Amino acid sequence: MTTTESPTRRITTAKAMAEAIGHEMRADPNVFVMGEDVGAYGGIFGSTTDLFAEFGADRVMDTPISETGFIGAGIGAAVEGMRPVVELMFVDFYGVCMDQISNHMAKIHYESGGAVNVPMVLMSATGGGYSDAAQHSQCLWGTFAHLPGMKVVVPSNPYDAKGLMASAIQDDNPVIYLFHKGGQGLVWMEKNPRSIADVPETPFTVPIGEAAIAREGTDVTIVTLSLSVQHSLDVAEQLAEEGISVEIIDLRSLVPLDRQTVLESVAKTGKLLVVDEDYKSFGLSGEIAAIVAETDPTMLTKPMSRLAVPDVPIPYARSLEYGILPTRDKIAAAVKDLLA
Amino acid sequence: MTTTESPTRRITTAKAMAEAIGHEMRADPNVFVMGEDVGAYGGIFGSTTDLFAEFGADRVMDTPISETGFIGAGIGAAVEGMRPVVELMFVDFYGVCMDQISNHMAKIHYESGGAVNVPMVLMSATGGGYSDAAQHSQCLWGTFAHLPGMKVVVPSNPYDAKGLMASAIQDDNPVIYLFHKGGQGLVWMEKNPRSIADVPETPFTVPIGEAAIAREGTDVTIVTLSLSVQHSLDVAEQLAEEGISVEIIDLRSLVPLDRQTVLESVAKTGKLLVVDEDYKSFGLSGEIAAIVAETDPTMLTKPMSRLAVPDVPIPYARSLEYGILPTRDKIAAAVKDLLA
Amino acid sequence: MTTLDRLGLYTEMVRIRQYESRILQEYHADKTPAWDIGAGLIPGEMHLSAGQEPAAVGVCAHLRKGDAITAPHRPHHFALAHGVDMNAMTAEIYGRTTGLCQGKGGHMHLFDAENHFSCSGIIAQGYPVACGQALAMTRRGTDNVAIAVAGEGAANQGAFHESLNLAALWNLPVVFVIEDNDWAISVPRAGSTANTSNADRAAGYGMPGVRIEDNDVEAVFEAAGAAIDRARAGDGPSLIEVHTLRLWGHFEGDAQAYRDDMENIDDRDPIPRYAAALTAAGDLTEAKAAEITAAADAEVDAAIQFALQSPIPEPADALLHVFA
Amino acid sequence: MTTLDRLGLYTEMVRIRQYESRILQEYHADKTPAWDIGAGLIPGEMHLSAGQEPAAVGVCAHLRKGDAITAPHRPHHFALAHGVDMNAMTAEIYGRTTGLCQGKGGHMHLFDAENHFSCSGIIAQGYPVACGQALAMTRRGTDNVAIAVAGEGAANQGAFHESLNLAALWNLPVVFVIEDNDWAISVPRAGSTANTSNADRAAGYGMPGVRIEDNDVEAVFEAAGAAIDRARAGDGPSLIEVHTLRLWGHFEGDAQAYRDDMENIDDRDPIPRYAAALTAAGDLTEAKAAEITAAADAEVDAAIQFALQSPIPEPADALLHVFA
Ligand SMILES: Cc1ncc(C[n+]2csc(CCOP(=O)(O)OP(=O)(O)O)c2C)c(N)n1
Ligand SMILES: Cc1ncc(C[n+]2csc(CCOP(=O)(O)OP(=O)(O)O)c2C)c(N)n1
Ligand SMILES: [Mg+2]
Ligand SMILES: [Mg+2]
Repeated sequence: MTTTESPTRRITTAKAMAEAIGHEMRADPNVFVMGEDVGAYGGIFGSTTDLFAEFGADRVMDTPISETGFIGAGIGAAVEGMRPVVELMFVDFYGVCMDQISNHMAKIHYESGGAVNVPMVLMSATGGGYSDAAQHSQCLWGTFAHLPGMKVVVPSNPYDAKGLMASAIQDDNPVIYLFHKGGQGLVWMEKNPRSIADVPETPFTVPIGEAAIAREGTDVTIVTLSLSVQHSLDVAEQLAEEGISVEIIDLRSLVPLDRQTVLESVAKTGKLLVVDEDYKSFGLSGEIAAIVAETDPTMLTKPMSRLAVPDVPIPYARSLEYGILPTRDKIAAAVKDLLA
Repeated sequence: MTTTESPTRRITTAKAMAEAIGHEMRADPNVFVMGEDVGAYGGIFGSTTDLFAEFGADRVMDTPISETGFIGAGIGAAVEGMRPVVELMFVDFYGVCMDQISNHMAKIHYESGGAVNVPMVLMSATGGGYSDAAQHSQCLWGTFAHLPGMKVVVPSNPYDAKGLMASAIQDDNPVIYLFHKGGQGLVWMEKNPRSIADVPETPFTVPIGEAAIAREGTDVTIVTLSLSVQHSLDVAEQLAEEGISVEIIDLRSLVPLDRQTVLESVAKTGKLLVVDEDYKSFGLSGEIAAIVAETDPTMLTKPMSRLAVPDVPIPYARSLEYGILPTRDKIAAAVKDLLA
Repeated sequence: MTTLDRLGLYTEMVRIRQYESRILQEYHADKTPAWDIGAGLIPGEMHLSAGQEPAAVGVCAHLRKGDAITAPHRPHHFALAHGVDMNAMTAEIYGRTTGLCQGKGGHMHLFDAENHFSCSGIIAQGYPVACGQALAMTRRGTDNVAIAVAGEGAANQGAFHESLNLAALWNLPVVFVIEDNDWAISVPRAGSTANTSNADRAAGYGMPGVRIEDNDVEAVFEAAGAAIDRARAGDGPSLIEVHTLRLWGHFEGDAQAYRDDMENIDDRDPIPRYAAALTAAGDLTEAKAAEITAAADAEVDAAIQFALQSPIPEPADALLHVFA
Repeated sequence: MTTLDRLGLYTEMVRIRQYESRILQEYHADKTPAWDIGAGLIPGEMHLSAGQEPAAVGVCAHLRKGDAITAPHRPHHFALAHGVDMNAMTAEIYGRTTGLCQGKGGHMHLFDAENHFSCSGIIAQGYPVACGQALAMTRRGTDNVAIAVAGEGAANQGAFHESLNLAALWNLPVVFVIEDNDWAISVPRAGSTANTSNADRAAGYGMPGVRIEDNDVEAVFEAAGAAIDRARAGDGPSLIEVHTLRLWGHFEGDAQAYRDDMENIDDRDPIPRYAAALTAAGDLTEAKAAEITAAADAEVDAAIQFALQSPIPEPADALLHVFA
């Protein structure tokens, strides 16, 4: 799918998202953007940077603080054949509009026996690490992935952010696109250097449903996603110097989930660590465990290990928050425990 | 906790719930009930039967169709020291009020550093099997269990329904109480005979967080909950005649989750089947898998098996719905596959 | 209004009533002796609209190709009045492969893409969707309109508020229709709503609102005509509340013990009332009335037969249509 | 109003302003050179209330022990005006163990059980909670009231509608306060709201609504007094919209490029304006004003010192307080 010939520049994840949306808007008049502060402001986390200047208020619409209203309006427009890209500013706000998302956006195609499509992208900011506390720091991708009818993509870097956004907009299904604030490459937030990277100028897609082997290794498999991929790569480089070979699977998409890539890696290493910034129980880390346990539990030469938010709301104070986030130190320690 | 001396009578699960609420209302003036049609109607699924007649409109309050409004009001009353029992008519409606539930009810105690309690019960009807289709047949207990700060209880029979309701109302934490429509013993819906059973007249509690071994066995462990416990017991009786010994773990509570009872049973049988009427992926069945995989995957002498709704919305037509529900036949077949 | 207009309204109301009466009968036919909601050829919840025909017929008389409707859990009258195919709709209610949704949706989830008709079982949630359909219509430069339907109970749900504000703010061609049938299941209007007319709430969004007190199809026709013309002209949304009548239970099986307004409720049935008015005005004869009813019965019977003769879905097909 | 009343209002506004000004300074102090929202002694989002003091001070002047407030993401002015301890609040903003919430809540989640004060970062979601607190007060037979505060942007969220209807329907002692500061982050009121006054929306729930146009603390004081008396007397809820002023950014770090109303914005600052009025009326002298400011600065300085000298929480304590 990639046009590797095209010239690349180093851009942020946020810019990569906005670039993909812009490309699709130029290519298809049915594509438009809706959300809070997506216009002149460019999106609180930069996901619509410069789009307002090019396309104007007509196709980049600021909305009232009425998530049920405008997400429902996105669904109605999609049902009529438009391709809305709707932003829910923080994923934490899902609770004021979850009925439209899970009972309507995700179910209309099925309920209609396939007669009605809802080609819509719902993008939202996830994650913590900057003391935004319990109501503005969650990931919640496990919550969306549990409910049928919506694809769920979770890019970890600028290249995938652009390619997955293009695929999401072109997809005839509703797609939840979850980006991590700490991975956007924002000038006003601590960022991992990997949040700025080479991305082709020309349009390209990254297929939804294919995990990436972010780093090949032989000793341990880390299955992870989003910003935790960046942290895991940092850890893997550091552990390599100690002779530890870590393989990192960047899931990129939770629905559909690329079971095969996970299983092949675990079969190779025999050791599984899931690193997930979402809550630990009843979520992603459990699903990865089930994929292995229902295929062949003997793949695991050691009990698997889960590094995730330990089922507590995200606390405010930095000392407390970093006490529960999957930091590089904790990832490194978890890998070493698996090898101990 | 049980007062086994006290006389028992055969009552339905619905009546058992209402009885426990009535006991607590008599014992504590701070307890009151709110919800749609909980008054004269007695709750669409009978959970407040006869309470209105005894306590009146003042303590059994019918509400407008404003779930965010009245669940939020329940939170406010609880914060002031009342003990509201609030009904969300169908759990499927969570999406219109999930912010109050997950960002407020569940987080206030933590956010306040333990200074504020939210002693509230949110009860709701779950489950399908009677062609109520995609928006009125879900279980969604995995969705609530994934989010920290609320206890989640899921009774499977009249005795537990009464005892867990008493515990839920007396608990100083928010408790989500999920009952299954098909297990209520309603006169107007097909019911499993186990929905009517002997229950002591006097008040008693069933502790939250303790699974029950609904049936002892040696060949296979079925980990399940709610109506599927009743189906599993039926299947176990039938398989016993074929010489197959099934152990059934009735989780009863998802948060807290009784890991020990699950692990002991799997250690004993070596074979695990999770039967869950909720959606399959990113939910309960995965969490059970993780408990085993992170403790000792070699417990499993065979790959585990999951019988759950295969990640599709609940279809309307009976033939379609029973095609995806965990029926007795499918449970029996899954058990036999594990032993094959 | 011409005699033809009047007869058209009457004929459509009768058509809907005969349909609902037959569904009522078929629904209960095979649930005895032990009444089981999940049993029989028509399983599940059943919300019938008898008594509420004036709202649907008065509004839909003004709709054309491309106009959309989002209806709530009680959708049959609006579906039929909007031209949804009776055979396909009935087959859906019977859960057959020839149904609108191949048996996946059911009576609360009827989707007819061709007629831009849909409904939802979640209270008031069709309101935002209608706003989005209207947005698409304006972006495409058509003069189509979207009709959003809900009950008086639904008017206390947040989605109602957000939708009215959004539609007024963006000047969308939407007509919000509230069917006030005095009840939300067992909760009377006075138990759910702090004011007496939702038309008054429209003012809070700077949009026109009217309340029609007497379930009169001609009054609905007039008000809807004005509101729809306004929307087509690009002058924005309106709200119409119709004080109507729930002749039967909230859903079938509802004993209605809570109900204090049943006394000679049949005298308030809008259809005989309208027949009498038309007859008095010389627009309708007994013979003509009988003919209209007979024609409706024939169409309904054919639809039931179509459904009964249609195949039941294969269980494995439940796995289809999660994704396009 | 007596001179004492007036000076009381003025003194509290100055106290809040001096607090916010100092937080502004401390917040930015250690985020340079590379401004990082998560860095420094005060991390995270920071929504300051400078310019909006009249709403908080005019309302809270009428509150007594047992009265409750639910505030939104911009809570400091209401917290201080309601008597939340400045030391504990500041320590919370600094994320210290001596904070109101032991560092778990932060600036958007301040909980003071003793003063029945709380806030939430989710738009309009404090409205239903205030209704429930009011319900508890009436059930207990007290004459306490609950104040629900939100911005004009929040008035388009479903929770606003559901709460107003519920409070009016159940005749609850709630006063809904809307701070209209013209902006919801970068969205001007005209871009979010279909009508010009939320006071007009109150009529849709049969409750009194007033809009105060000029950010005048005395006008707020009068209106709030009437509304709170009404609630205490058991006569039900009211709505007060105060047209106020967001002197600074939505949150700190907001460049406000979108903003077209910055020209001589300081002339609209309500505090110097009130000082001038009081001075003209002979109620305030320069000396007295200096004294008031100095006293406020001293209190603020002590609170900052208290916070700075308080312990930082142990990471492991993050696992506490999930359940009681
Ligand atoms: C969000 C939500 N809450 C509750 C329900 C359950 N419910 C279905 S119909 C109904 C009453 C609706 O009353 P009204 O809006 O007046 O419509 P009517 O049934 O009278 O036509 C209720 C409470 C629902 N479907 N969705
Ligand atoms: C449900 C929800 N949607 C969006 C946001 C993001 N947000 C935080 S403050 C804000 C603007 C609020 O404007 P207003 O209500 O006028 O209050 P103000 O900030 O002007 O004081 C928005 C959109 C949120 N916190 N919650
Ligand atoms: Mg009604
Ligand atoms: Mg504002």
